[in-house]
Amino acid sequence: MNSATLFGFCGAILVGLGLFGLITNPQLLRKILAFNVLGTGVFLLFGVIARRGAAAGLEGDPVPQALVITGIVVAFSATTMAVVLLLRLYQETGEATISPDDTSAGTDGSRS
Amino acid sequence: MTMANFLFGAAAFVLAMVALGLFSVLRGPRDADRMLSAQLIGSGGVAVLLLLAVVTEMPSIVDVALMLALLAPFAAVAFLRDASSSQIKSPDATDHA
Amino acid sequence: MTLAFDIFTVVAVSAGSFFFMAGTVGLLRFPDTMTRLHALTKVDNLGLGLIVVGLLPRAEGLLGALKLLSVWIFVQLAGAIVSQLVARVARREGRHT
Amino acid sequence: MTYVFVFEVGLAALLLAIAVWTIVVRATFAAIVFFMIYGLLAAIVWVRLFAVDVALTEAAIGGGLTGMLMLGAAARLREIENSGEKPGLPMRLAAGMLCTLISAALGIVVFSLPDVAPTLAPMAKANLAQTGLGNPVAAVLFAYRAFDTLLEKVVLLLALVGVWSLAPDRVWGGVPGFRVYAQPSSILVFLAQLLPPIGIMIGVYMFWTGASYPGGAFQGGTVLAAMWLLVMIARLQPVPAISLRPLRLLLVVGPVIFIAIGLLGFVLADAFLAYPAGYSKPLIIVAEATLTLSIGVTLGLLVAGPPEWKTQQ
Amino acid sequence: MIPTAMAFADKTTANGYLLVLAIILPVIGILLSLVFGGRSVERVAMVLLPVGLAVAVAVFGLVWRDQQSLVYIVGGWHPPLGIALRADGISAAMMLTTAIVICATGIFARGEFSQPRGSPETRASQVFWILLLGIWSGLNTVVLGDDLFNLYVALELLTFAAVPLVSLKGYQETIKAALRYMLFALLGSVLYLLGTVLIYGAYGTLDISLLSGRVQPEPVAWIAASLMTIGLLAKTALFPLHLWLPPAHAGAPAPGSAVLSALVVKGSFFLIVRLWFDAMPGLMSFASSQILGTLGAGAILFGSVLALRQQRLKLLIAYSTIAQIGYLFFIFPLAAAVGVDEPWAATAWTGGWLQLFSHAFAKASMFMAAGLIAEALGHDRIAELGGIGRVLPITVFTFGLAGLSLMGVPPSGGFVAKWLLLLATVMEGQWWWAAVMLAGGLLAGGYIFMVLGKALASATVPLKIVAPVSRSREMVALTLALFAILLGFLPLQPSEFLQIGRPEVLGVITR
Repeated sequence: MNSATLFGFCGAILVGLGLFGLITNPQLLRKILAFNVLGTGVFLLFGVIARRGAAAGLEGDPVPQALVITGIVVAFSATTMAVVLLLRLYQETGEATISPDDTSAGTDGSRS
Repeated sequence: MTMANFLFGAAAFVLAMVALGLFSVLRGPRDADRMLSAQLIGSGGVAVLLLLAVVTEMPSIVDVALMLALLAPFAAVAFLRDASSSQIKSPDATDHA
Repeated sequence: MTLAFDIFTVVAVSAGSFFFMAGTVGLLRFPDTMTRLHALTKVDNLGLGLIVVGLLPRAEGLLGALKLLSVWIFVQLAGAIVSQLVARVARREGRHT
Repeated sequence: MTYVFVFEVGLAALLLAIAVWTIVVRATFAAIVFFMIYGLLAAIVWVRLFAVDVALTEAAIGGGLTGMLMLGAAARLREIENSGEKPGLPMRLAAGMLCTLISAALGIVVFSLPDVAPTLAPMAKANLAQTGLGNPVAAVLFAYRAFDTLLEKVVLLLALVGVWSLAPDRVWGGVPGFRVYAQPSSILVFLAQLLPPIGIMIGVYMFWTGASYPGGAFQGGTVLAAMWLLVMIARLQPVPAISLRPLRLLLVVGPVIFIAIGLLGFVLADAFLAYPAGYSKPLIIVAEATLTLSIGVTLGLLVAGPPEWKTQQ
Repeated sequence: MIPTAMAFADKTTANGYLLVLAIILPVIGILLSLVFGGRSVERVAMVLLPVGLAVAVAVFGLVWRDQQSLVYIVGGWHPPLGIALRADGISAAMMLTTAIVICATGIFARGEFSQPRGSPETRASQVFWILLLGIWSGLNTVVLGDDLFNLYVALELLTFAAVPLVSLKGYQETIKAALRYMLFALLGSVLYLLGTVLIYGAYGTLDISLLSGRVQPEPVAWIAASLMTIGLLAKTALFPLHLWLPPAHAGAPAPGSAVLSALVVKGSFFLIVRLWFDAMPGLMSFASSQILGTLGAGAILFGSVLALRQQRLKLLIAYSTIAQIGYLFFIFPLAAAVGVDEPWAATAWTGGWLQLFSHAFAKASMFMAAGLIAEALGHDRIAELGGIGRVLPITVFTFGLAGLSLMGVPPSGGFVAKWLLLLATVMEGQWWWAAVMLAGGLLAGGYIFMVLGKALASATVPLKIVAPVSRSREMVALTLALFAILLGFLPLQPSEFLQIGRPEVLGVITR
């Protein structure tokens, strides 16, 4: 097994782990952390694909590498926005969790 | 044993120390202890990167170490800020209706 | 000449790695935040410092050597400041624990 | 069994162990510390995958800004830590099985990837001379796929607008709620005086070296953002109100210049975001320089959060 | 004549620059708005709306005239290294629909998000217009992008513009709804990205046109496609991943709901179609198409039944969106998995797209109507709507017209769409979908008449009108509803326009 395959498996497991955390952890902040673990796993898989594509004197395919950088930026923006939403939710309700069955959020037209 | 193998061995050793350090993050007991462990682990990571930079002859890896070293105090700064902000409440902190 | 450099590298990097081990053990074994802090910062800087020194002969040119050194200086700085900041928080919280 | 392999297996195992802890550990603070270490190790993995540009990005984001953001959030949520019910065992088992299945599927894919990996590396390399750049990753970001990069900057700005939109109405246009309650501390002030000049130098170096070696606008911008945040935390500079015109200008100058260069391509080079022959490197450098600035300000403001006060405290 | 694969020529076509403008103009608007702020934000939007509409009309006209796709190679870098933009029949039609709905929404929103002269900048009046432009740019990129990663960025653009729109009112329910939406959307994007990564690893390109020739029926392709589809389903809110939609769409301000329900969920649906019909033509198996169809059927029944049980108008309309999205997914069993030689595939294809367009118009106008009613009454409780028909006859009429399309009653776009789909189910021998569609139509009739019945009844208690409703805003909603009706005058046959630029031309019955 070469190192690309090794880290490839690593990425595959990280995706599963992140997803598990995202689904099972009730606290939203922890969900956001899990989302980042998941994201890193995906990026890592992309990095492995880039590494496997080493050719023409380059140690890796630069296209996926560049796309990962874009991906990291987007993931960070997503993280900030989710964190701010969460803090705002806490300010308003004193909660930082969302239960899966609570979809009753009403829309009181009287306040529109 | 070649030099490259020695340096990789050293990197693996430092990494193992980092792994041990993780237990102290787990144990705590206080957040300050955890912060401290993170700091030591950070230095370990920097050392690993420097070893890798030399052994693989990729000097740009030193830039990664530089970046980590430069940003290393930020977690502690945030920690200090948050530790003190939990004691001093802002006058505005509660009135967001 | 190369041999001498190689021996120097091996010795310095080994010593550096040893200090990392000492730091980690300290982190795990010392009884409270303050003692951990003192042991840690010194050991931490010495460990990375020795590794940097050991790698210097293998650095690429003067600029490479300077970069290596500046990484070390940054980590020193970060370590010193972090331990100060953490100590501050720990001292303040010490009353509660 | 080579030493390299031992090292890499150790690295991979460590990364996984930390990921597990990040997910399962009880204390949120510990989870965040683990996550910061996770970022550090991920950077090392990127180095082993010969993607130094990515390693730099990961070190800057994972090691710096995300940790700061998360610690800040955890501090505010401290009072309700560990609230919320864990889903029941059957639910967790089902989730675990689903996730294992997905990991297994991905593992099979990794294993069955074509032996001769398809790659764009030769093409990227062959066209490198035409871009005038030395770093192929920069060529992808600013020439071949510049359109992605441009849109990604818009994503960043929209995220910022989204963050701002969560401010209470009465403080709109006011000062972000970056809570600067660090008690006046001489060490902090010392740090905030010492580090930023060096940091700015490194940020500029990152963007400058990015044309030829690993680095670039995003990595440089992240360093600038971190330095700016530090100065604000130490109260050496006030947190600016978001309605400040110069601030808004800084936010958009990078994308504006980038689009302007792109539109120039319509006239001078026959396509949007194409560079006239011979001028591509200087134009890319100009775009990158302004983008570094805009990214720095955007990231700083993203971490600073929505306005919470009407005026300066 | 049906155009052939020559449309795939890897070259910028004449007037291809219009595609860049469609994406970049709203972006320029966002940048200008950020700099100038204040009343300029709305002014920028008001200038851009007609310009953007003109671009969309021009693209539509050119595709119509030349009977082939417009292509633009960005930066002159050809795929696979670079990125191409491509407007085929469905993208041109989608772009035009988007432009019309966004323009109408913009005009409608002036009453709500204008900043009066001389008063200070307000949060909503600043943010709304920027988000509207962001959604527009994102949608145009979604329909024009020919590169899977470029489409990922487009999806994120859409997410980052749509989520704050949900929480724009700032109430705690809307923040909760936005957060839930955000989590679904992020999970969706990351799964989509994961699939993209695998596809690049296996085939070395992200360009959809190139992929259509390279993808093989093998595990990698299936796993990648499943991950991407699941991710996109979460964003489209197909049953059972719909949980986030009702509170989000009902909680947004009316113009926001209109855009979210009419357009944003369609963006991710569009990508599912792109994936299965263009990037991986012929890869969809009968079984997987039946799964998608079953989920669609579930959405129709579940969404409609829940819509019937709602007590608030906006929630009812949101649940109706879940149901109407379900119809779109019949396109997969009826057109994707049946093979190119199936003569009725093109009928189903046209029906599916018409359903999308007519629902966009109908749903946008319906949310606007509901917004006006809520504004006038100060609430949107269905039980207390009695008498509103006398006060706001145009708005209630609008609601009814839009309702015709949702039920699938002639003359309406919804009727043509559902008729064509129904025809395809029967002729292809997949009659089980027909049963669901008929039930869905009846249930839609149920919830539409439930509202109309209340609205047209006389008031049990005297109606209290808390705010006047502007006639011009009523007319905007009415215009959109008329668009939905107008689509009903299209001939009841497969459209050749919607097949322009397809890699495999779907079979057409010879008449």
